[in-house]
Amino acid sequence: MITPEISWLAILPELGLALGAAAVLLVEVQWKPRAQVLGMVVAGALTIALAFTVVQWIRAQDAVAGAGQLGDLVAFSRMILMDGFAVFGRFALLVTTAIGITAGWRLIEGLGRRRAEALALILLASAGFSIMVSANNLVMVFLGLEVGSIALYVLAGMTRSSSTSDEAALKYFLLGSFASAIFIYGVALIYAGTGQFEILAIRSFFSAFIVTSPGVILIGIALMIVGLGFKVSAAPFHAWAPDVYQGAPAGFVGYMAAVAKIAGFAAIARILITGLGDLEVNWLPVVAGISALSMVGGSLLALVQADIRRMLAYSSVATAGFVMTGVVGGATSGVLFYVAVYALQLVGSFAVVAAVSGPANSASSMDEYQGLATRSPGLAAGFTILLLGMAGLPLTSGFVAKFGVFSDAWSAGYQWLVIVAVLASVLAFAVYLRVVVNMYMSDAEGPTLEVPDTARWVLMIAAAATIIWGILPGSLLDLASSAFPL
Amino acid sequence: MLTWLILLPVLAAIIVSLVPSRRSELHLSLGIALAVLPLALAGYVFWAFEPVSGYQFIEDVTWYAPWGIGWTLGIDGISLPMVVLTTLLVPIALGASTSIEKRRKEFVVYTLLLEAGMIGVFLALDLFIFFVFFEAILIPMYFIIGIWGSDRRVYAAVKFFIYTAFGSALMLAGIIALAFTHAEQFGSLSFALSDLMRLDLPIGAERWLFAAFALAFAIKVPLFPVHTWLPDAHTEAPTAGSVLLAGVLLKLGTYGLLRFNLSLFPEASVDAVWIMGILAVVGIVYGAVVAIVQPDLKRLVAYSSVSHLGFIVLGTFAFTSGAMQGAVIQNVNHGITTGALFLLVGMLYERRHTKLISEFGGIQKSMPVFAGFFLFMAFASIGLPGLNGFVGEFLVLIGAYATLPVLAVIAASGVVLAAIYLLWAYERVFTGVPEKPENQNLADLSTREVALLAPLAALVLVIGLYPNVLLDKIAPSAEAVLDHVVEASGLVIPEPGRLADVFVTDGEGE
Amino acid sequence: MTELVWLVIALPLAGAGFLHFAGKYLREPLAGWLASAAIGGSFVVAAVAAVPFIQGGEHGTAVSLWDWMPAIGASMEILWDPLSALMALVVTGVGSLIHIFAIGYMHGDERFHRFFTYLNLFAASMLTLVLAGNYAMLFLGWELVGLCSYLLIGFWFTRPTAAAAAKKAFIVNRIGDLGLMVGLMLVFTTFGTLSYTGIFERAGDELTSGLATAIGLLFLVGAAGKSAQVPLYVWLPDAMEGPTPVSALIHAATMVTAGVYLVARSASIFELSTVAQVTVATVGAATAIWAASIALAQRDIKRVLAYSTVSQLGYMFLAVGATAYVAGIFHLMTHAFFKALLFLGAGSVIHAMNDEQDMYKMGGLLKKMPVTAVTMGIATLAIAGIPPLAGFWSKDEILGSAFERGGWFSVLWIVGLVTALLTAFYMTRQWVLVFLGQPRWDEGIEPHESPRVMTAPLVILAVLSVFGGLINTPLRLTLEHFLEPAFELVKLQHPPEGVGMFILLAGLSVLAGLAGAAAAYLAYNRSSDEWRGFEGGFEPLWGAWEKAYGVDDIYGRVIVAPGKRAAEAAAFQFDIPIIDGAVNGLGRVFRDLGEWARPIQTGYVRNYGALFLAGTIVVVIWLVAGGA
Amino acid sequence: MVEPILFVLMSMAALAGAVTVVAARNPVYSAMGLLGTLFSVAVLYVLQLAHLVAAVQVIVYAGAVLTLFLFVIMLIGVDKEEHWEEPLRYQRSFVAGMAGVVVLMAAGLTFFTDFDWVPAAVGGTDPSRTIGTVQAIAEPMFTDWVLAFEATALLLTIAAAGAIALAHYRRRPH
Amino acid sequence: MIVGAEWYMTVAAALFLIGAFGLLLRRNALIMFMCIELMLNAVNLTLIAAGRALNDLGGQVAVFFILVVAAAEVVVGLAIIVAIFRRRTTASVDELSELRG
Repeated sequence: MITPEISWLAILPELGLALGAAAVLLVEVQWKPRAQVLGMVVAGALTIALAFTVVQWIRAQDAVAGAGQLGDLVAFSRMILMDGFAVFGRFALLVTTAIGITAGWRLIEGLGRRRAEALALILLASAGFSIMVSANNLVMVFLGLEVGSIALYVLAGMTRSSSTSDEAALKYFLLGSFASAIFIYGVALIYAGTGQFEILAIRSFFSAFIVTSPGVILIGIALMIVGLGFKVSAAPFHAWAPDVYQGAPAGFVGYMAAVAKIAGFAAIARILITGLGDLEVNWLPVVAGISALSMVGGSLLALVQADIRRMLAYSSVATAGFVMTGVVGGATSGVLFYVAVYALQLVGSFAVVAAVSGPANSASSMDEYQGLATRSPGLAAGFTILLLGMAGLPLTSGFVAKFGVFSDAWSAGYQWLVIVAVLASVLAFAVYLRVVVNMYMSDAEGPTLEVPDTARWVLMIAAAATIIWGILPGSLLDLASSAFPL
Repeated sequence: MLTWLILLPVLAAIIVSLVPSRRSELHLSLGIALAVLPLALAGYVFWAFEPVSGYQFIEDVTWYAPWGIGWTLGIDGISLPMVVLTTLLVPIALGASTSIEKRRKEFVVYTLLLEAGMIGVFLALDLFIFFVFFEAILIPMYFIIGIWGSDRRVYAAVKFFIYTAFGSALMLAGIIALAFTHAEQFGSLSFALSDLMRLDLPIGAERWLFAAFALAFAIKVPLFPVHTWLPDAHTEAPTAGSVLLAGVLLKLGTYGLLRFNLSLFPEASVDAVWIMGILAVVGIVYGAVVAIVQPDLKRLVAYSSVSHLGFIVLGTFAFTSGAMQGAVIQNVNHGITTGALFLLVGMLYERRHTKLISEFGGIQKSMPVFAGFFLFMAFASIGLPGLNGFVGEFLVLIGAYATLPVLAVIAASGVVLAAIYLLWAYERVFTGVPEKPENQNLADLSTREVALLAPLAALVLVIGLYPNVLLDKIAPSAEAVLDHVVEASGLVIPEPGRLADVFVTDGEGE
Repeated sequence: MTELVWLVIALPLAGAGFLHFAGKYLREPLAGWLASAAIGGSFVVAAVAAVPFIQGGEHGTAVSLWDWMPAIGASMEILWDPLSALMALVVTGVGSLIHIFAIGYMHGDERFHRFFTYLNLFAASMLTLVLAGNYAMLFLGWELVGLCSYLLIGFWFTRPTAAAAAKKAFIVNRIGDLGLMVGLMLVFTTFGTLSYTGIFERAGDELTSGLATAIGLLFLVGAAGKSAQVPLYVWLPDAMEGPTPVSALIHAATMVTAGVYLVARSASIFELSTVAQVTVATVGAATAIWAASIALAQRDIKRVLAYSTVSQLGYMFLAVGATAYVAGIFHLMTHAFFKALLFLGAGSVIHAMNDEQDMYKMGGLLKKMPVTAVTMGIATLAIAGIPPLAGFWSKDEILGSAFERGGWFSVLWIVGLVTALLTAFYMTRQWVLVFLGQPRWDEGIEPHESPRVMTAPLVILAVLSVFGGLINTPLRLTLEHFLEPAFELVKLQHPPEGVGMFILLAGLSVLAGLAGAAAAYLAYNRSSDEWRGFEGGFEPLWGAWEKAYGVDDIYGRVIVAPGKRAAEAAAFQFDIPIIDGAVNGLGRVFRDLGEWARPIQTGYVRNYGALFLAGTIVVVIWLVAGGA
Repeated sequence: MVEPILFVLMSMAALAGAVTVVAARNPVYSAMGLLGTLFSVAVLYVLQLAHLVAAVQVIVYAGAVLTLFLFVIMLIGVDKEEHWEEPLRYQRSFVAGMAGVVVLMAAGLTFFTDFDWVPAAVGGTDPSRTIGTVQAIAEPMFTDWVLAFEATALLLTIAAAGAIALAHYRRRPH
Repeated sequence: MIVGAEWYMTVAAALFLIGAFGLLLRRNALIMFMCIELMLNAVNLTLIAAGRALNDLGGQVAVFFILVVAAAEVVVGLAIIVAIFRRRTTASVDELSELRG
């Protein structure tokens, strides 16, 4: 009798999310309750998922410390891993999800009866990305990626209050599918070259064999980089990002962008650094090139945007480049720290955007922010902290994050990339300062904004995290550095 | 102790921010009252500081061990005067801000945060911490210029921010490089200045790193030709902003050159003497020449800063004891005099809402006390002996002559040019018959305004006549920097009085 | 007593400080008397402290006060030796008289107390200069007197001309100071200290003549600025915009002599360089005759005196250049007496004439103000070098020394002699124009003798002008003996010895003085038409003199205007468009790059796909090519 | 001898179908081209002994997916010929350029490098293992790959929920 | 005679490229979507050929999952297309270019 190898602990968080999604849908069908009830169901699912994630973390740390078997961290016939890296990524995803839902709560409420679908899709997307960060098998990565992405395509087109929302959804969908196809083709070629889908096995393969003419493997690596580069919106695979960020409902964009970045970078780091570390001489220059192009191009384009959401989109392109310097540096901790803090900042920023220009709206001109500091000082202050954090000013977590990845890249011998990066950071300052200028330095008067409490909470958490991890980064940095992949 | 120096302003900022916005009358007075606390503490540190070389009141707490970052603070004779100056200027700057009506609370908060950052820069002995503070102060200053400035404030604020951030960007890369060099040579990352000073850098790398640091500091100073952010920032900034900008922020550049470039890259520093020296001297002359014809009083003072700070850079790179002490004390002097000049211009602006020289004339008639203070500070700035500006510039010039005679002589012409631009401006603003009706009945300085200026004026005199009050504490530390450079680079510093070393026999061949 | 010599500086300084803060609460004359008392007290202290030198045998002592700039060996210290004592006595003595005079002169001025604040501050500064024990402190005094000069010239700040003159004086002085400062750099680098005692004792051993020349010439630049020598004299005539007591004190008796004092004080350095000596003397002689010729044609009563001062300072430079230091200092002293007297007299006249300064609008004042007329007459004779008045002895010693030195100095001697003639001419012209002839003054002016408080100083100065020269006659060289300890390190130039030579030389100069005086009397003791015709006879030379050779104009066109144009070009054609333009341009480049790249995001999803695929192909090729 | 002939034929058919998808002006023809490709590829699967996959390809793809496509084509009424002009400037020349580069790269790889398609066989030695019978596929599918199999449940849930969310459309949502 | 895996993979690569270029050439969203299906088929063919050459069933198993993904994509994709069509009555992606810059 052949039985499947089941490790419940490894999938309990995802299971919690999936069951939560199902519960939301069922509760909605059955009782058509108020939004708060659905919210509580979702909160329950997330709490359970987070709780099990903590348990996983303890297990992973114990295993590393010698209290358990490292083999325990490999589950489901080597399909997924429970190593610190995966758990950290999952935890970040779950927190981002919770905050993202809070930030988009007003939008969800406004969706009427479709709110259950929205909540279910969010939970499922998170489950998918959660699989992606923990997958050891490239097909699993692909599945997780698709689960997450398809859900996001739907979320992008969910409100359909304006024609741009349609446009965003279709563009996201077409290009996303294109990228997925390219990614899975890369996986197929890697499989053809190595006979393996498993990242750890691929690593063993390359440490055991020296492939003299790696042919398909190199093309496979290239295609995987491209496919994942799309997900994290690295240039030149970023073209979807501005349009989707602008067109999709503001209440969701922060969440969508943040989870895709977390999962995408987790996958990139695991595949490239863990799986293909022995071939880094081949892929490092390419990733460095993508990184540089993203940083410079993203910043330049962000500089000239008149719409804040496009600006944030291009700046996220630049951020993808910055995070990628950490990939070049070959240290996963820097990447994890960066995406974790950036995810919070992104969600918080879009909470502000949703508060200022309406959660379902897709136009959010910079001009709307004029005089925000007098109209809604708290909002402006919080947003400023987030913007400075994204810019990477000292005393914010963004600075620590940048410093970390730049250091890694420097130690990896990519000095030129660090220099490009620091100069691109200056461009990024200019980008974010424009918003601050609008908020603080224009005397435009206007009615006081009515800001939903949920947005306030999100902003407060995000801003506080930005400051606290900027001043005392040790706690999170320690976590990130003990969250290395197997 | 030193941590409290940084924390006190932060706490003050928090306290002020907790006062409800509608109690706007409280914010400023509360801010001033709280800003006196760091001043008192700094005063105590000054009093307790032993006049010997090396850092004192050292605090060293690991911040993040894996990166080798420590909360390492210490104070020596070079940073001590700057800290005291900072704590002194902040309450004065706040006191000069009564005319700020809009969003006063924020203003006070930003100013106090700025103070914390500035003190942090001077105290940091860990390059990471240093960089954090160095960059962080851009934010409050950016807001101060951008929110409470005059017409082109946004342009000036953004330019200030981006320009200086651009400079420090490469320094960040340099800091990372140093830390990793430390990891290569000693096995662990470290950002501590004392650790990094032990590095054995190849000369090529040392030059590149020197350049990266020097660019950051040169922009901050600002050195010709990267100075143009300064006139804009000064002109647009509110009075308090200008005072702190001129008084302290610019000194971060000269302080950085002295503290970091010289200590970390002694050999490259010696190699760069001519570049830095020529830039400094060009700045001295050029800043002064350009200042002469400025139509705006604040721009004029701003360009004069370019000129004055050239002396400090020249003194730093002259590598003689006198010049180095002169550079350090000139840091303080320029802060006091130029800070006071900006205060004065600000007071004038509050009365007339213009800073254009052509708008004035003959106002000594209606504002004799004001005119007196202005003239006093102008002469301090010109470098009149007996006032503080002279001590620094004279030490620099006399000291620099031994090693850089040509540059020192050209630099000396700056003192003539200073007289030209300041006295010409004084003539146009204060003398003659007040023809414009709005100039005829200007109110003279109030008691509050006199109280703001008086301590600065007193310091101008005290330092001018008895600079030992500072030089005693500066000298050992300055000597230590010099010794380090000499030791590391094998530089031979000609001793004054040893004619053969310094004076190449002239054409007469005797 | 020597230990308390710092009181000499401290008393007027305290006076200034007190008046600065409390002056406005004092009623009018009180402030003046207080200031006078301060400087008078200073005189008394100086006199008492100088007693040991008069008794002889004392070399002087250094009194150290406090460290100033230890890194360059500069401290606050006083060198109390015969030279500084003499200077201090002249400054405080003449200064006291002028203070007292000013009480009357400044009567009614709304900033009366401020004036005395400045006067006292000036006295303190000047005393700092002369009592300094090292060059740094000398420089301190040197600059502070410049400051006071600035404040006092521009005292009536509502007059644009006064303000401009003040600024001009300070800036021109500063140009000279630049030379002094560079000289000090050289001195410090050479000796490692700025202290007189350290320098002068070692100068002979450690200074090459090249260096001595360099230092000497640089000091000369500084001295020329302060003492209004060619080509930096242009500020002094303009400085007459200040109240007349200021002209008397600062721009005749004391401050302007600082250059002479500097050279005399640095005698040990000049001793080592003939080039420097000759240059100093030549500059002095040139200044003497240049300014004297200008003085010939001036109409403004104070301008005549101003150019006369320049000219007389030239004499002193001639003396110290010829290493006849005692003669130079002697002339400095006598000149202080009679030139102060002349200025005060002129002030008295101006006071009486309701601020009229044009001599062509005076005349016949002898009867209206006899004391002024007589005292000024005495001063005129003294400056003209008529024996046995003070000027005769000192001027004659200078000329004699130059003659004795021989060589190039003989030429300078002739120049000096001609200058003596011119001096006698223009001074007599002035006296005649003011006090003799028909009244030419405007309607409504009622000239009257000045009050006692003003005439008393005139009388005292007149007495000094008459007898002051007697302290150093060839018969009895009191002053020379007094000063000897201060110059023991150098070789002093003396006039030729022997009664015959003396009579010959003195006769020549007296002849020149008498000739000049007689010519002026004859030319000007006539109707105004006649002397105007006489002046017209010298055209175009007279016009050039009257316009002071147009030097101000030339400076304006050659230096000031191009300088301003250059500054404007630097500020508005270079700094803003080019330097700042580059910065803003760089910013714009990035914006433009962004704008340029924006159209890539066309909005067409198929374009995005093409971009995506292109990127993919590049990445594939890059990786494959890198791996192959 | 059957395999090479079938391979050549079916490859040609697959590519021809693919070209038809791209080139046909009528979407219905494109769909038919896709159908041809799917069938041809299914045959190629069979040639590679992947019998179950081939069957599923026919059932799921040709049977369900393609029907769905056709249904939508009819539903939204785009079953007419499209204009052949390219409205986007440079798009075609850019694509042609890229195609050229790809061809050049392929040629370069083939002729100038020892480019390996399949460098190493790491599976077992028993060739019968790879016969894709139902049982052979089912065994790994429900043991080693069971988690992936479960994950597809998420996918399908999303598809269902997403389709409802998107299609649930009111003219004015607010 | 056995045709080597490389031949199958070459055909797959050609198929993939035709799909990729087709996506860029057609403006009908439906046909673009078909092109993506072509690409996924190419991937499947690659996996199966490689699995056969490697003597490994993993390739064939993976194909199943890709099939499922493709199916799910089709459902959502067609839903999006239909939804858009309701509003705009067009399936041409070129008319969706409001978001740009």
